[in-house]
Amino acid sequence: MIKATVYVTIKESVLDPQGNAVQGSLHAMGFSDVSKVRIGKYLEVELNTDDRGEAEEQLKAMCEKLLANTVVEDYRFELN
Amino acid sequence: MIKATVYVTIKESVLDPQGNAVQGSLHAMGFSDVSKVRIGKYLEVELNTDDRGEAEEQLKAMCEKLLANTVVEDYRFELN
Amino acid sequence: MTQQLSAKEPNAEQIAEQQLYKQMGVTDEEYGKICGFLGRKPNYVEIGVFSVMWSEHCSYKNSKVVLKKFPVTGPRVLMGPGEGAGIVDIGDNQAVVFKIESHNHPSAVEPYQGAATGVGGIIRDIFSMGARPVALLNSLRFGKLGGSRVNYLFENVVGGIAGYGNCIGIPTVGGEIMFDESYEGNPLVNAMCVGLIDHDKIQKGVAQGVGNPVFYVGPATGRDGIHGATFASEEISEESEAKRTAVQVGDPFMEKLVLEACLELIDSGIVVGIQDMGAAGLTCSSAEMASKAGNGMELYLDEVPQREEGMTPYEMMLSESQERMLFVVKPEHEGQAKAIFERWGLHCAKVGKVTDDGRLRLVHRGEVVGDMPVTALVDEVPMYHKPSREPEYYRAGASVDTAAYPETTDVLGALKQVLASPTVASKEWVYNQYDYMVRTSTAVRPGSDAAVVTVPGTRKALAMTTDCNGRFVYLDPEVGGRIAVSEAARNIVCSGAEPLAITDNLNFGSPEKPEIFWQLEKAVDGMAEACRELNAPVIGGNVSLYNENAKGAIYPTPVVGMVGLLTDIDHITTQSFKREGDVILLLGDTKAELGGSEFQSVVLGRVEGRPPQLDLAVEKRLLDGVLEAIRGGLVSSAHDLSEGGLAVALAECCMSGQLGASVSLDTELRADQALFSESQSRILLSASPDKAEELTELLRTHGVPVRRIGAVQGSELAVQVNGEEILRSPVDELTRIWKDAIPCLMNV
Amino acid sequence: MNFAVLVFPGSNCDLDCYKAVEETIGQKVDYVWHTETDLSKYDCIIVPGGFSYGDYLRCGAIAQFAPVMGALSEAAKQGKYILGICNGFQILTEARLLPGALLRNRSLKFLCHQTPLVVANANTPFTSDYKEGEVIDIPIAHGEGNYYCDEETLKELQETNRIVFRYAGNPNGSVDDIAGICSADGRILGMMPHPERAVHELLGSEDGKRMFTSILKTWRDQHDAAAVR
Ligand SMILES: Nc1ncnc2c1ncn2[C@@H]1O[C@H](COP(=O)(O)OP(=O)(O)O)[C@@H](O)[C@H]1O
Ligand SMILES: [Mg+2]
Repeated sequence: MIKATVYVTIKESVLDPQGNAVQGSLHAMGFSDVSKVRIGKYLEVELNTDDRGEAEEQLKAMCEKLLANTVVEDYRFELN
Repeated sequence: MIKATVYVTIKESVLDPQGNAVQGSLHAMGFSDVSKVRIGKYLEVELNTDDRGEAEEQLKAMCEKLLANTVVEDYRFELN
Repeated sequence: MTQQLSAKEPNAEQIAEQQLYKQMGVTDEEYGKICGFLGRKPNYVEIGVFSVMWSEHCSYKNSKVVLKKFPVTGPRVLMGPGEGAGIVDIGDNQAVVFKIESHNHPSAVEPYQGAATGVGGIIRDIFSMGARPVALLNSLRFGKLGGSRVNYLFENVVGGIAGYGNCIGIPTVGGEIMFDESYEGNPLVNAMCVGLIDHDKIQKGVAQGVGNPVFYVGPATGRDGIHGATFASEEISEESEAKRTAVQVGDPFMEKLVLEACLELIDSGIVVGIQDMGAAGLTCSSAEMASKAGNGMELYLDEVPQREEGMTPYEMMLSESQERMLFVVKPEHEGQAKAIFERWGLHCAKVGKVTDDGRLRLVHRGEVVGDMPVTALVDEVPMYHKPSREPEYYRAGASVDTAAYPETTDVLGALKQVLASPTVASKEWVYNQYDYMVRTSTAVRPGSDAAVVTVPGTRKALAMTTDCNGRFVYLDPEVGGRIAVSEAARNIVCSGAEPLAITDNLNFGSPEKPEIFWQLEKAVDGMAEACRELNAPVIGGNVSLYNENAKGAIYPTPVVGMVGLLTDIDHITTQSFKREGDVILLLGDTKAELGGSEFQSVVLGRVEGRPPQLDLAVEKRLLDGVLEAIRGGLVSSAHDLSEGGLAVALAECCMSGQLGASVSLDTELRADQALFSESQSRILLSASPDKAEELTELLRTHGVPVRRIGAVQGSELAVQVNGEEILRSPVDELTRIWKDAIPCLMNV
Repeated sequence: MNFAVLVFPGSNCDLDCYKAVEETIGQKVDYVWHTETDLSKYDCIIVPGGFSYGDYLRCGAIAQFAPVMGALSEAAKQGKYILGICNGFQILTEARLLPGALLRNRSLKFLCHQTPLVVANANTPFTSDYKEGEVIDIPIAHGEGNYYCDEETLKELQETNRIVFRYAGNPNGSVDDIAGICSADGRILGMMPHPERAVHELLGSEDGKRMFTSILKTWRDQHDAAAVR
């Protein structure tokens, strides 16, 4: 079994409403040092295979097709 | 300036409807090797300080107060 | 009997010696009775099962004595309390199904999920009867808005209600929210669901037919909310928070699938019995279904879908994982049932069978791990009549003369203060987060007296509301109880409907305290009386006791959820002024009754004295008169007078209609009393001038006091008392104050 | 004219779309289950609002892989009329039948209320019964209606007149106040507001009716033309 971690983040060029809102709240709460917040997704995926090459290929396909919307998001993944 | 990464994950024992739905959909798409999916949040935070101790303290407070809901979520963070 | 328990679990001897049952809320005496029923000492899973079945939440052991006082029958009642939800006939072989339920304690710990799963739970109660859920309402109480914890709870409770209802696609059309210090740390989250059904589709939760298989459908069982039912039957403390194994998380998408699949299954006509797994999960649903049929049930726990590894029988029986249902079909229909669920992407598991020996038997890994008489679990629960004592504060209240307060001369200032009080202020911030339009049947949206939802394919519609003023109930539980029911009925009638029945949620403090039990008894007395007089029987409800915080009990808050029938959509009436020139009529008598009023609390900063009095005969005449007038097409708008009295009611009619009004009162009362008293049995009507006379005449024949107090006019609200102008303000300005109050306190 | 309303697990405005077609233009309408692979019977396909697959991960993300979506792409190629409303719009963008993406509302809150919309293009099959520049009253109900596309795409949408509706007061942060856009050939329309919720006085507005009458009229014009030829 292979465990993988997938990170999906909003593209730099796209406004991140959630990140902005959280940043605003943090300021309002007194965390004035916070200069930027970006929020993405963090996925833990377990794969029933021991073939790392195979796993990478599958993960790439999953990300491209479903896990990320490449119009607005970037992704990367790591096999643990 | 310090850049930090915060990982917020749903506690092991707590149901992750989103992860389940994604897992189901990956199966339907033919990724039958996927045995588990858990979905959490991934935050990039920039702090206007160079004091790492200070930054850690602030991040811990932010996580406890806002970024994670510690009743159902765990968090950890890294300073880059 | 052999015992196969996980290493961590104490055995029957240890439970007895160390009195471990006490941690589960079972008393020594109850433990003794349980041993008697079993003829031996219970093991861990058995004592667990008994503890939840005998908890207040499942058994009503402390409240049943008072619930007996409610009238529960009526010519239209098809099903009263006892099943998942009550059912009332609305003609043409159709019926309305509704119930309210609380999720106070879970919401105090995790407000988003607590509220969300509360909504999910009440929806299951409705569709498990075979009904299509068509509307949701809620009744919420929080501490004083503005503090960070209260804001957090408020924001997330609203978020959770919205998240669940919007996703599952049932419109959240109404409700009420009040803010008061007494709810600090112990918010109230009561959710109500209304459904429609044809008479011949009505289901019951019965495990009939010995040998029939028992099926489980829905997501796998996890270690969620174990001891939720006992948790709901205790006061909140740090300890109880630690006791929770895992917070229940709602999955509205899953419930949407379960809902559609169950309705399809019921439609197919093969269901013998069906019940949702709510509080105490598998335990309560299996025991109750067996009990209602006079049968037993054997459960094969290895077959229960499990989310986590190594789950023990104890955990499986007590888990409160959400969105699960239990149903019974005949063996020959098994395949058909499975196929229906599969179409919805759901898997149903055969987890047991109906037996004839009246026992709930649990089998795990080939061994019997629990064996209990069903009657002992369901019917033989010890019932208590807790001592009751009139509280000190109540006696003291009699000597407070609220008519003798020094006069408040700045009436406009007071009005603005009351309009900005979060309890009175516009709830747009809340309901704009709810999808109140999905299913395209919502004819009156949140923001009027009662919501109105049309019945598709007919000219009928349903009006629905939730109401309770906890301050009144606190000051005088009996009168407060009467007011709660009457106010609900007034809201229903103002919308053009006839009250059908109520569901109620009795939110009180700890019944162990005689003063609290007294509140409960008296409030129920008042409610029962009003239900009888107003022909609105109680068809179901819920009891939530032990609502306490560090400072003591919450205000006693018996929330009333009422549904009414509009016989024709042409009768739909809202509170907003409609036309320049319409005359304004005030029905009912105004007295100097400031006890428990919003004015007393917000402007004078106190809550004391007696609440307004209420004569049910007067109320009945008012309701009958107004309903007849509306049906006769004589009324442009109707609005009931509640928090904030006449001043606020006038302002609300103006603000929602974006029209002004010119009003002139002749009264023996002082201006502040005339405008802010919350005297009961009053309604504000507007009507076209050519109908005013006929309207007045009709109301007089019903014995309703009517005064013509002004006209809809311009863009200002102007009020004269005994010829002297005491208030004048642009409606826009009042609207701004009223709409900005909550967003402002939420820092947005 | 034959209408299809697609039903995904979690769709919940399917009923409303169905009723709207029946009540406004009285045409034949079927629910089509997400597992169907043939839409050839239908002239107009409505992808309704709701929470397909719970809107988990991203709104509309999972639905794009349902079997019926292959048939929908096919229908798009054949030039059939496709109307995506709310979640339907999100699904169409996820499936790349329309450009851009829908992000969380600026306020991060779900928003449900009436909204004034400006008809920016009254020259599409869906809007021919409106006047250009007309302000109509249609409700929104969404948490993720904040339309985004890159500058190049925006420019293209503007220059080719593919922005069909704009908010008169931007409720959610959408670029260029965009509430609805159409495909290059004008036959696919995606919009966040719900015209099917504005088809009766009792519902607070009737301004959505003309979307349905427009489609029918366009189809009839074409159909009659074809019959004559
Ligand atoms: N306050 C009340 N007034 C009237 N009926 C009540 C009240 N509380 C509970 N009941 C009725 O008692 C029965 C059992 O309630 P409950 O255990 O909450 O049902 P369920 O298990 O379906 O949630 C229901 O029929 C309910 O309507
Ligand atoms: Mg229940």
